[in-house]
Amino acid sequence: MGDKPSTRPRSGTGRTRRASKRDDEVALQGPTPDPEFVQLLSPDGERVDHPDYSVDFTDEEYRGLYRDLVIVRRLDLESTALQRQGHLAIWASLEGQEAAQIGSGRALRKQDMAFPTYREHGVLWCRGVDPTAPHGLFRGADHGDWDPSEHNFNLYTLVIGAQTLHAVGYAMGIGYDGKVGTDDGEAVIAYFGDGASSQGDVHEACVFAGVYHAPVVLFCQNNQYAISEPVERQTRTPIYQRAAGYGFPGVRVDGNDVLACYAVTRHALDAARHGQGPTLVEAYTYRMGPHTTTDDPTRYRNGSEVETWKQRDPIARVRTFLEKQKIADDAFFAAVDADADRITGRLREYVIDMPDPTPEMLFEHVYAEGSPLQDAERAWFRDYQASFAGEGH
Amino acid sequence: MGDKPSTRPRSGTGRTRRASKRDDEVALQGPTPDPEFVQLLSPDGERVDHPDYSVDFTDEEYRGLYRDLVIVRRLDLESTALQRQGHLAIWASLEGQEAAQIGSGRALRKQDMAFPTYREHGVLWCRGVDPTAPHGLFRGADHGDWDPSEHNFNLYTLVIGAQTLHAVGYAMGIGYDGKVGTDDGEAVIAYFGDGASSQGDVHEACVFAGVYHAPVVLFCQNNQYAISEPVERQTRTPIYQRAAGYGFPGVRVDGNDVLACYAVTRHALDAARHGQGPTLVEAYTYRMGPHTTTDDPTRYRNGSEVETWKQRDPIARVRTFLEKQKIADDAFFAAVDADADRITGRLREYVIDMPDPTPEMLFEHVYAEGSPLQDAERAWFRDYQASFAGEGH
Amino acid sequence: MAKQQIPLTGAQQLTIGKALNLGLRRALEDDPKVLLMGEDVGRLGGVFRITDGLQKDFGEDRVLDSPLAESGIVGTAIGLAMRGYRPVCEMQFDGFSYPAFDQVTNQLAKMHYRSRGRITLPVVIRIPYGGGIGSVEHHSESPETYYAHTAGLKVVTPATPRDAYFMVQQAVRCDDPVVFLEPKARYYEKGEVDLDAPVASAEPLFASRVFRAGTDCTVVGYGPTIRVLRESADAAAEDGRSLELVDLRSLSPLDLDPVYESVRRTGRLVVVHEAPTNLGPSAEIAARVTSECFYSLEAPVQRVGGFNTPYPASKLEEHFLPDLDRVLDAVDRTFAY
Amino acid sequence: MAKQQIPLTGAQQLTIGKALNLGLRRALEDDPKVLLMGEDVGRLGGVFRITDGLQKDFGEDRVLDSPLAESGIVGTAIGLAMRGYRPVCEMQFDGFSYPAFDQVTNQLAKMHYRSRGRITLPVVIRIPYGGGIGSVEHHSESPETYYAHTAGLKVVTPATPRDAYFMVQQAVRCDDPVVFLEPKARYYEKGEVDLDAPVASAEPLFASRVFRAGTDCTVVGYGPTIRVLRESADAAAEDGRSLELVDLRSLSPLDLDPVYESVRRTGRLVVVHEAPTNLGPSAEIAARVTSECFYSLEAPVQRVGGFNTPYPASKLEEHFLPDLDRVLDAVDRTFAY
Ligand SMILES: Cc1ncc(C[n+]2csc(CCOP(=O)(O)OP(=O)(O)O)c2C)c(N)n1
Ligand SMILES: Cc1ncc(C[n+]2csc(CCOP(=O)(O)OP(=O)(O)O)c2C)c(N)n1
Ligand SMILES: [Mg+2]
Ligand SMILES: [Mg+2]
Repeated sequence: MGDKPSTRPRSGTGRTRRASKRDDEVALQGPTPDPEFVQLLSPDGERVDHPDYSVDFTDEEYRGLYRDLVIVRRLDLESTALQRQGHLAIWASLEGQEAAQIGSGRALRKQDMAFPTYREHGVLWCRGVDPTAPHGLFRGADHGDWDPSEHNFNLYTLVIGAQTLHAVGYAMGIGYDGKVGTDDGEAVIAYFGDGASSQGDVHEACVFAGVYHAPVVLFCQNNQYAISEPVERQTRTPIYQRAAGYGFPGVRVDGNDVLACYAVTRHALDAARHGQGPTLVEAYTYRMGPHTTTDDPTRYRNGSEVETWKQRDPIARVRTFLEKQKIADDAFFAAVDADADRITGRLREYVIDMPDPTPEMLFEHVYAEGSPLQDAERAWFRDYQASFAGEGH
Repeated sequence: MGDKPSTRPRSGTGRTRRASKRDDEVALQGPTPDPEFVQLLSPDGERVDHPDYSVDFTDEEYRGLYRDLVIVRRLDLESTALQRQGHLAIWASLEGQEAAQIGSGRALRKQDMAFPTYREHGVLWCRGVDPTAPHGLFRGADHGDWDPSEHNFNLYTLVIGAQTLHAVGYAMGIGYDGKVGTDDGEAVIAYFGDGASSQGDVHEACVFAGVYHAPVVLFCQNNQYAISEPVERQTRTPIYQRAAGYGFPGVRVDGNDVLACYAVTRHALDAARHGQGPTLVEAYTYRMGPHTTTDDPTRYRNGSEVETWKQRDPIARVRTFLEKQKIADDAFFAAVDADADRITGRLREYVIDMPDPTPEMLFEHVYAEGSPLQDAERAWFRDYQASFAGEGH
Repeated sequence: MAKQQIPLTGAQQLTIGKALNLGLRRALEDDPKVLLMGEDVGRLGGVFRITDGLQKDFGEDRVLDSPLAESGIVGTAIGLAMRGYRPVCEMQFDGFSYPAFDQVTNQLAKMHYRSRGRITLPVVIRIPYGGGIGSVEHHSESPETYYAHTAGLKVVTPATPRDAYFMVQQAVRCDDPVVFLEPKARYYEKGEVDLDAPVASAEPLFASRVFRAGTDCTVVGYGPTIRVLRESADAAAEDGRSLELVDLRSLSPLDLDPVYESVRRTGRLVVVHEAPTNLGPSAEIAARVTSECFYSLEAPVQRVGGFNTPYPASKLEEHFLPDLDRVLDAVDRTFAY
Repeated sequence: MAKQQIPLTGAQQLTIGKALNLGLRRALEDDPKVLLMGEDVGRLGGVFRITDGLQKDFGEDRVLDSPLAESGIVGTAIGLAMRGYRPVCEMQFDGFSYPAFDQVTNQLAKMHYRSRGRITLPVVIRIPYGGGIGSVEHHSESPETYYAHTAGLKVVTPATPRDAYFMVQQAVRCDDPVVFLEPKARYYEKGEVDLDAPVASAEPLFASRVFRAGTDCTVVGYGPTIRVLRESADAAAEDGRSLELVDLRSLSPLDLDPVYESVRRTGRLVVVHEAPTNLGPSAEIAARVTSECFYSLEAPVQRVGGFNTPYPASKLEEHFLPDLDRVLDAVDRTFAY
């Protein structure tokens, strides 16, 4: 996995030419790859070549990616179950998007910084953040309780698109710090969705990224839906083609192909850290589950569409490949499942035992330097709470 | 001028390929036209052909365009003078952009609707709005005192980019009214600047225009500056190339060539009214004067740049053409000047005599259906004013 | 939901959510120029199902699933209104209305004024607002100050199914832009609505209403806090205190005459809302009432609101939101003077 | 403007604009992490020349001419702050700060809270505000309520060259996001500033100040209305009335203790600002002062503000803006009780 892709694709603008191809065609393609849709592992587990992106993975790396995929899916399923059982208020599932997240997440180097939406539990896993970290937010106990700088993974952002500007600003800062231009250079990845692509903030992020030549990868997971709205309500054109208008490359990658997501993201991150500026990556994928646990997708999409995408499952194809290539044996698969059991078990315990925040936390950290109004309210609240003491309230 | 351009350019996406050409090269080009930069009249007055845009103008139409150009420039110079003499608070000059405005403005049909910025005095002229109409705004007497529906010309909008969304919404309404698909169909033009291209609102306007296939022409006058900032602070890529990312055509036109601006805009408007959706037009031009009368452009640009652009003057080339082709004689030119004298004279009188608004106008039209708070304040204010009566206040 | 299945007639027990749905249906029926726009309002019927079934019955040209762009939604609604339409925009949640802030405050609110009355923009911005639904951040805010402080907007909020049904229709018919705040935590509260009553029979849209008479202390609220007021009055009655309750219904313009009248009798006023108190609506109400009833007030106006913090994680919201105890505590305070 | 030409030392007569310029220069010198960002702030030095000469001396990597996108400016400033920078953003005019409203209220204001203190965002948003410059629409607004109502932001506004010079440096040093409102109509007012005085010697950033002692009526203002207060006190003195004047300086947090203390002595209060009165800062101040000084007030708090209309065309602004007469009229009203 240490290998860098061999060549930088020539120019982003060239990538926008073939807009007319039907999305379905693209996503369904077999072993003869379309250079405008990067795929390195076909849905039936065949390794395919791409002129611009060649990566050699060791067997261990292949196995490692498989393990990641399985674990984050299991964590996700467990989280949905925890919500159904009343331990979480809501959950935003990543099912179907494991390859996009593990591929891009593993492509990050330690020094790189990631700005997620609310769905990047797989990337969070890759960054080494404790997989229980987001559950406080979804339980209603906090707004995200991990240290963004510890693992270079920012808090989740719920306001659609807002984090892309933070990512670009952070990347500008890398530039001002002089931390670009070498192999040790730093880069940023900003996640956003197909729906987010319509937001003014995402546009402005692209404008700033382009103008300041910021070391940032704008990574769009096009999972075909923004809640109930299919991507056609956002654009008539593939999203990656937006890049050309800002003067940087845009690439569409098979978002259900972990190898391709890895290769394309690594390539883009390395370009960024070497001072070659931003890239827009569109990972073409599918949200298999509901938008969140409060959503009912049967109201707006039919089962056959979901079935079609099941055929492109991001995990099954890796398993097929590992089996066919004899890279992994039954013992390995069993061990992965056991790991997943253990990790999800720990998650379950953690979430069920999660303590509620104390009322006083309401008044904490409104200001770094404090403020008399909060102090007064905190004091009032203390007295008020105390006034119920002994009333059994 | 009744002739429609002969062909619709194939596809917008094809237009985004040649991003690398230097802008200067493009703008300076001679009689061999680059198909990606539409020019029909060269800076030295030669009529040139373009594969996609052929328009036949009658001699009278040529003369009419010349007359428009001269009159709006003269009105503009007079307005600047009126500001210098203290009759206007501020003025935003169109000098240098006459061709972009007259070309696009004359391309509009009666039923079309225009959404200007604050600089489209030339378009206002073409719509038949009284040329004194905007001066109340620049004097501080009102916020624009003409009826937008009388001549299908909206009020000026000062918040950068905001009007592009109004234009797209209006165009969506044309669609819902079923007023597209025939020669009598309606279309909308939205003006905005190179600086505005960075605003989220302009992006969202493009998104909505694309998704709803709205009959709208997004007309960007790239006059190279947003106040002091050169267009490089907004984008590394020609602005017209943004269109491909939204799935509609983008065209760059010589913004100092009134014929090309006419042809391209007419073409785009007709496509829109026939149900072929939006077009982004980038009129490549130059703001010869200051941003407004309060601006000092010598702080941020040098004289030689201004000199270069003087060579591309939008009026001189038409005059040369008319003279060379013997379409107009000295009497004609003298008559135009006399007309301009008369019209600017009337402007001067009008502005100097413009009455101040009455204090009570402060409280008018806050709400269409009124509101007790405004009523109370108006009543209070009346009494308050009256309390000074006899004090010589 | 097929049209014929709904008995759109007679007196019905409806939730606020359903009353809004039927009110919007009536509005779409009554005027072909009415459009609904917003994220997920069509096929899905909105995340709260307020527009449920409407796209199916009125078509995609009347009920639009908009791109995910709030400024775009309001901006295009303005253009549509200029074209003669009456767009009703949904902001999915309070905390997601801010990307549209420029279009709402600079454009929508000012257009009538700047055009000297030539342009009217009958646009409704529906915003589910307020907390108490156990959701994640940005889903529980009370942005009424931002909108009520903005001249050119009108701001209303229903608290009962009946008001929901009529007020949304009145808002659609209003020629001014109306920010229509829906107390989302109350969407499931039920009450009777006479669906045969014409809109014209309803109280004026911008009028407040004394909804329980009392003698000892006046308590004013709106939207989500009306239930809290009711509970407080019940509890106070047990203690022998009679509270007079006012539902403001309109936050801009404010209709305070009934409040003045009440305070002149009771001499005491408590104002309750979920918005943070600092520059919350209670500030304006306290200032005006004190000015109008200076010699009648026995105690300073007490304000019960959200704390002046960002909205907390939902496990803390019970402490953040005004409840019965906080209201009664404030009532007590007025008697300490 | 070359660096060496400025005698950055000693007591100087400076305009507010120049004081801000020198304050920003000091901030850039003192901390390499300080950045200035905004439209036209670099080459041009800003439309009001507040950043004049700073790009020339500190380079394009410290003083950034940003793309024309306010949300982008604030959003990237947040990212830069996360990276350890201290960005100072300029919104070109008050009326153009609204496109950034989501980034300011949902992101900038809340980040410290939502991150449980792990992220601090020392970002300053400079906004020239207020009217009276004879400009066109959107160039004369007073948006302070929007920002002061938003928990997580601090909002300050200087009224003298001395305050301008020190407060802008204090704002840059503050670890909380600060909305820094500059009274643009007063940019050319002059006053003495001791450039040798260290920032630490200045009054605290969030403290209000009684700047003229008086006995009969307290008058509170800030920013652009401070001059009006001074004129009013002079005129009142001729009539034998002694006004005590308070410059709030900070609108969030409010420092009202000096006001309470004053009102307890004078028994009368007038609050003056250009923002529309309805939910303007005077509403909050009136509510709090009435509550704190209930038995001291001889008359209800009088509020003098802009009218509740969109900002009018500039030929009408003299009627819109509070002036000496309107303040004295309000003072008179307090004596009518
Ligand atoms: C500014 C804003 N508007 C609306 C919402 C409500 N909302 C939450 S998720 C979502 C859809 C997002 O779609 P997409 O960007 O495709 O991401 P996905 O959920 O598919 O991962 C919406 C509309 C929001 N969070 N923020
Ligand atoms: C939202 C907003 N931000 C800032 C401004 C201040 N401003 C007025 S004109 C202008 C530059 C506009 O440049 P461009 O779009 O290229 O139009 P031009 O003036 O060149 O015609 C700026 C920044 C504004 N009017 N609106
Ligand atoms: Mg999506
Ligand atoms: Mg420009």
